[in-house]
Amino acid sequence: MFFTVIEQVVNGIVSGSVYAIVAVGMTMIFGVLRAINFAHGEYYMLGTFGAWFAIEYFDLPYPVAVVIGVVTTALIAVIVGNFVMQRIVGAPAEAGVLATLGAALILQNTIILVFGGSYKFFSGGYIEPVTLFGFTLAEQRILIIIVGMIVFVGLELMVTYSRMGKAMRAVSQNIECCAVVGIDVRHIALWTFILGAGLAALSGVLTAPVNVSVYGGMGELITFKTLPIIIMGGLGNVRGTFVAAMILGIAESLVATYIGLQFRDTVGFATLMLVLMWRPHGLFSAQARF
Amino acid sequence: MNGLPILDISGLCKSYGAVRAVDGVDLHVDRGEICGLIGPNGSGKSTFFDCVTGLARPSAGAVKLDGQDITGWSLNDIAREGRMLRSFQKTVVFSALDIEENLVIAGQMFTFPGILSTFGIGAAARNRVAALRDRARELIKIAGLWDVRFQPAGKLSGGQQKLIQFASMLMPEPKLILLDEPMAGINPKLIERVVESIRLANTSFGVSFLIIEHNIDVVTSLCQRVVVLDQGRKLAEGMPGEIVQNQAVREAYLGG
Amino acid sequence: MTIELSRRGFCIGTALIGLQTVSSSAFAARSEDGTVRLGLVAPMSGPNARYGSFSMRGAQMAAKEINSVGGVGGRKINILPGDSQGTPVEGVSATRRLIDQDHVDFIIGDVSSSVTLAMQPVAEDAGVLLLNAASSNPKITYKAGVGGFKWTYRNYPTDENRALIVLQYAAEKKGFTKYAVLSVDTDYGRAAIEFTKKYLPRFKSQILTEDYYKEGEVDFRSVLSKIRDSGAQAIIMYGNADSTPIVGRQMMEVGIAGKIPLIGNAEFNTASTIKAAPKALEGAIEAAAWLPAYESEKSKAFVEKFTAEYREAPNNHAYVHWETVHLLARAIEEAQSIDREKVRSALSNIHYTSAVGEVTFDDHNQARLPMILLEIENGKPAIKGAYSAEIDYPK
Amino acid sequence: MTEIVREVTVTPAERTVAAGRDLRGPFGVALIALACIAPLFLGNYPLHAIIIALIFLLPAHGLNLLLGYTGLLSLAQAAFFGIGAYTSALLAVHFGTPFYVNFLAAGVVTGIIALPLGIPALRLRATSFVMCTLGFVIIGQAIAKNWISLTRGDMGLAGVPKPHFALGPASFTVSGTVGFYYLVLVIAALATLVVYLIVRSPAGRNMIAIRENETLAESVGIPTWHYKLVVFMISAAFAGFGGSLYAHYLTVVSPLTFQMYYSTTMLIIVLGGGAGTISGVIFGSLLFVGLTEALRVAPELRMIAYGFFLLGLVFWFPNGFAPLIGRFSSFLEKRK
Repeated sequence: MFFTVIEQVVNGIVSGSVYAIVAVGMTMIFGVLRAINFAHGEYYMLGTFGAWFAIEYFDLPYPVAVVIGVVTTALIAVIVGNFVMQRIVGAPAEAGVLATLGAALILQNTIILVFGGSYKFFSGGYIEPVTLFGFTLAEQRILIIIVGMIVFVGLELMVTYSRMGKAMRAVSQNIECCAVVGIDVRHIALWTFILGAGLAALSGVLTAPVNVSVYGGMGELITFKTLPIIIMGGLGNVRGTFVAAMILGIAESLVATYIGLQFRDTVGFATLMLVLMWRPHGLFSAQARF
Repeated sequence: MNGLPILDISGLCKSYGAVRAVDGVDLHVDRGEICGLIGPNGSGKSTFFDCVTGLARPSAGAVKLDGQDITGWSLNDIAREGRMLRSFQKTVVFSALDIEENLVIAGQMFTFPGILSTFGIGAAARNRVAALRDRARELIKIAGLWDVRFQPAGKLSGGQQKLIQFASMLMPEPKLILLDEPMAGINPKLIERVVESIRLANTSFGVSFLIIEHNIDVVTSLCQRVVVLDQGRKLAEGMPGEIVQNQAVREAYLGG
Repeated sequence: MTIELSRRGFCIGTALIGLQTVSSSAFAARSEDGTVRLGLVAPMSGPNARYGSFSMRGAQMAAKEINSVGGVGGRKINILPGDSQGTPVEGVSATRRLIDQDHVDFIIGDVSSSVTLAMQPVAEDAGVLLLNAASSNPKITYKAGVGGFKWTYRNYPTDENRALIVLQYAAEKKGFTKYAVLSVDTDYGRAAIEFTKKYLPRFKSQILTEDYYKEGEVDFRSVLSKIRDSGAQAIIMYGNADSTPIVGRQMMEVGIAGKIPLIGNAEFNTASTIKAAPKALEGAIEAAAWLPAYESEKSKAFVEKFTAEYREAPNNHAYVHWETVHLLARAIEEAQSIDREKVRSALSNIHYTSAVGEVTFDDHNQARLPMILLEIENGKPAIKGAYSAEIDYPK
Repeated sequence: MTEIVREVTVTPAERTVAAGRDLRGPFGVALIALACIAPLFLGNYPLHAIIIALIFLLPAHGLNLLLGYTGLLSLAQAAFFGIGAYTSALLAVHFGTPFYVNFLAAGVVTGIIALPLGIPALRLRATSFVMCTLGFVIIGQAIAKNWISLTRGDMGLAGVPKPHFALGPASFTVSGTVGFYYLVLVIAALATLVVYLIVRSPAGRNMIAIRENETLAESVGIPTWHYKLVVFMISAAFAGFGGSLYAHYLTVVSPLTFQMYYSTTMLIIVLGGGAGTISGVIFGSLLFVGLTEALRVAPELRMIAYGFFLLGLVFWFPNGFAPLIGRFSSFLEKRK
């Protein structure tokens, strides 16, 4: 009984790491652009497709495919960032919703148009199970947890020490002042967006070996998983987002075990609504951004 | 009318964490009085206003309006009573609406008995709105805005907007009005008009005022009594003439 | 103002006349153009496009085959697509458009049962033959034929037969009595389990855990660990093909691969699925209307051709749509006309030889389809028999 | 930087000095007349498209009250649309109640359910509120899927009867497309009238005040929270009425009714036509359905084109497409 609970918590941490890598990008985008990015899952999908394409058509090894997936997505993000995301800085919320929904439709259905709508099998990665402390996990999952940690530490260091990171933090705190002090908000917005999209892609490529199926519409589910996390984590708050992602991962895992898998996708929003009733600004303050 | 002050504030405190923005201020406004509140930037005037009018919750102290304890009431709780209204420094009008609509909105909640009755479309509701409109037109004339009354308020100058806001506050016939820097950012030519309007409201409608203002000429000509805040505390209180001469006040302004 | 009005009046008048001409010319287009106008409603955009794309390809391939040998009765088959997005309202719009704008005589569709249910009355009102090839909700044919909708036919098995056959095989041949349920959270997965429950007492069996996963779910570890600890002997899974490899891999992770087999239907038998998680799928039992490895000339030729044409292996949806277009062509041939009424009666009396066996329709316009039972042995599907059963319609 | 600022200027029509104003009355009359005789020259398919547009008009009107007039962005319309559809379908299937009972019940029940949902949700600000309303949709779908004894879960409720009216001995069933068209047209017209009356009432003025500046509205005595709650309920009721029509028209209700698809559709209709205007929303719903149907000519490109349309809407027409009509009519006016 006790072991089961621990095992489910571990399972939760594994899925939490995946959510965390995706959500952290989305929350940074929110911090800077003040827009809920309904297209975020699509970059996850693009990353996966990029890697799948590299493996399937050019027979490249998985690590190279990871790089190709992330880089391709970042390049697409440059285009979307220039033509869409930069323009919604300072726009009303509903404009952001519509614009990102539009971007999501275009990305998703272009992939369907090019590669066909059917699902594909992803054949790279390290899927052999290994046993650690009595838990059996695919090697890939251990990789995911490690990468999740690296991303978290890396982001913390970046926003504290690098010029770009500091600028991101500044923009997220007060956009008007930045314009006055000479920080190029558009520039920062673009780079944050590319970073966020790249992280989503990374998460997609990393999970592809364990999730196997690759198809054009796979991003939507991820978007919906991520939305409650970033709200709970305090919009724009990187640390909070990590914690919220873990909480959600574990909660989902426990619900799937003790209540039923069919309620799993409701957990995110149900938890979010309970949290908001208790603390209307999320678990973590949105003030302490980054 | 009794001699009780219309507004009586005692020991008002407001702290944000370790910072005491307002630190035990006592202040009263007598009936029919125009009272000024001055102080250097950051002296806690606006926070003080917010605590009195319910926009912020005071940490300690008591606010009595017309003898009734209103400490801790929300902005809307206080406003709905229609006795004490306040203005804002920055946002002053519903900018997409024209002047008349602005004024009608300002009067509506004091004419209709409840929320559901405002959804009414019958003759009763129409008559109420018509009465409001009449009063609005009167006030627009008084404020000298008749020519621009159909323009969206947001398109008008800062001074005109302040006049609109001032006229709005007169819609429900309040007993006390709190003005937050009514002269800030307005055309010098209009200042005299605003001053006149305040005076008129004071004498003809019997409205008392508490005014935050930086323009010392306006304060001396308009106010019967002035209170000075510095670093969250009351520094001085007295006739405008005395205050201008007060050494401590001068130091606070120059040294602060 | 008067001038203004009259000018506007003129404009509106012109517009009206214009519209009238458009609609009458559209009707003119309806005149025989020598083709069989066949509408295909399927999700073609959005997340559900992964089901619709196979349907479209299967149907198009069939049309190509028929047309390359001169069509049916000298008429080429012209497939007109309608995108349902897997949403009832879009499906109905697509159907309306196909009927009124494209003047189709026959419609094949949709994959999702709720969409099909919403399309039924539309097809019925218009008197257009609706031939469903992929929805499994039993209600569709409960309400068809003698049940009401004369124009709805279904060339796809309902879940009831399937559930019974699987359970019978698992109990009698394998001796299983304790099951865990892991099915897709759609009408398909839910209904199949409902029917399974109906037959459980007959085999003195019980369900220990019951879970439904959302389409597109990728994380089964929690539920699989629960199943591992529950003492179940087999996992009953009715789902879509894309989830099976994921479940298989995660079964390997939690250590139940090879110990607790999957039974039910979720394309356990396709080569790529088995390749994704060979150990987990060993011993899986499946009841399928068709499988790519099925030993018949027709079926093999289909798989080969499809793979060559589209660079991917066909799945069940591709097959059923391919077969259904052929079935319809056969009915048209027998009717010797594209008159809907005649084709409909031809369909009711048809004896069509599909790649799997003979297809006939019962009085509820439900196809009596042979169901193949297979087990994965040594990484290859081994066919254990073909079953066919009559459906018990609720009175 | 391209600034996207949505400007909504609402002044009572009587005092609008817009140039296009003179055209409005006759144009409206012509439109109504055209709507009444539409079945004479439109086939079933275009009529069907208009029926869908008119059904969507109801939740869109509701959202417009909320977003366009009160300034609250909500994605909950799909949840209320679903609740309305289920209420109607359950009554019809289980109790065989006549259409008008189902229809009224759908609106009323939905409006009442919105009360306990709105109380906690409306305490939230901005993004949290948006997400909370999206949560209603997700949780609504989960309930529809799993409360099987009531909703029959994923099997859905099929065979919702076509609207049937019984008045004394006379009774008739609206079955054909044309009949349904007129039914929906009448209901949509009534709904539009109701919205018009709400907007023109003193409450409508207060709603605009809340949208313009909530703190200022509070300071002039408007109990903003109560208004938001009432408008949230009215908006939900409109969605519920729409859901009822949907159920009776499509005859099938399934958990798919609770889809974000419907929420975004309503949002696109409102913003596409022009938030804060009634004619804009009517225009928006026709435009939306017209566009999605027109794009059917190229099924593979349909959603891509639609995505580009959304981007174009946001970046070039932040006030929606309806102002274009105003501009066009003022252009005509000038040429006179």
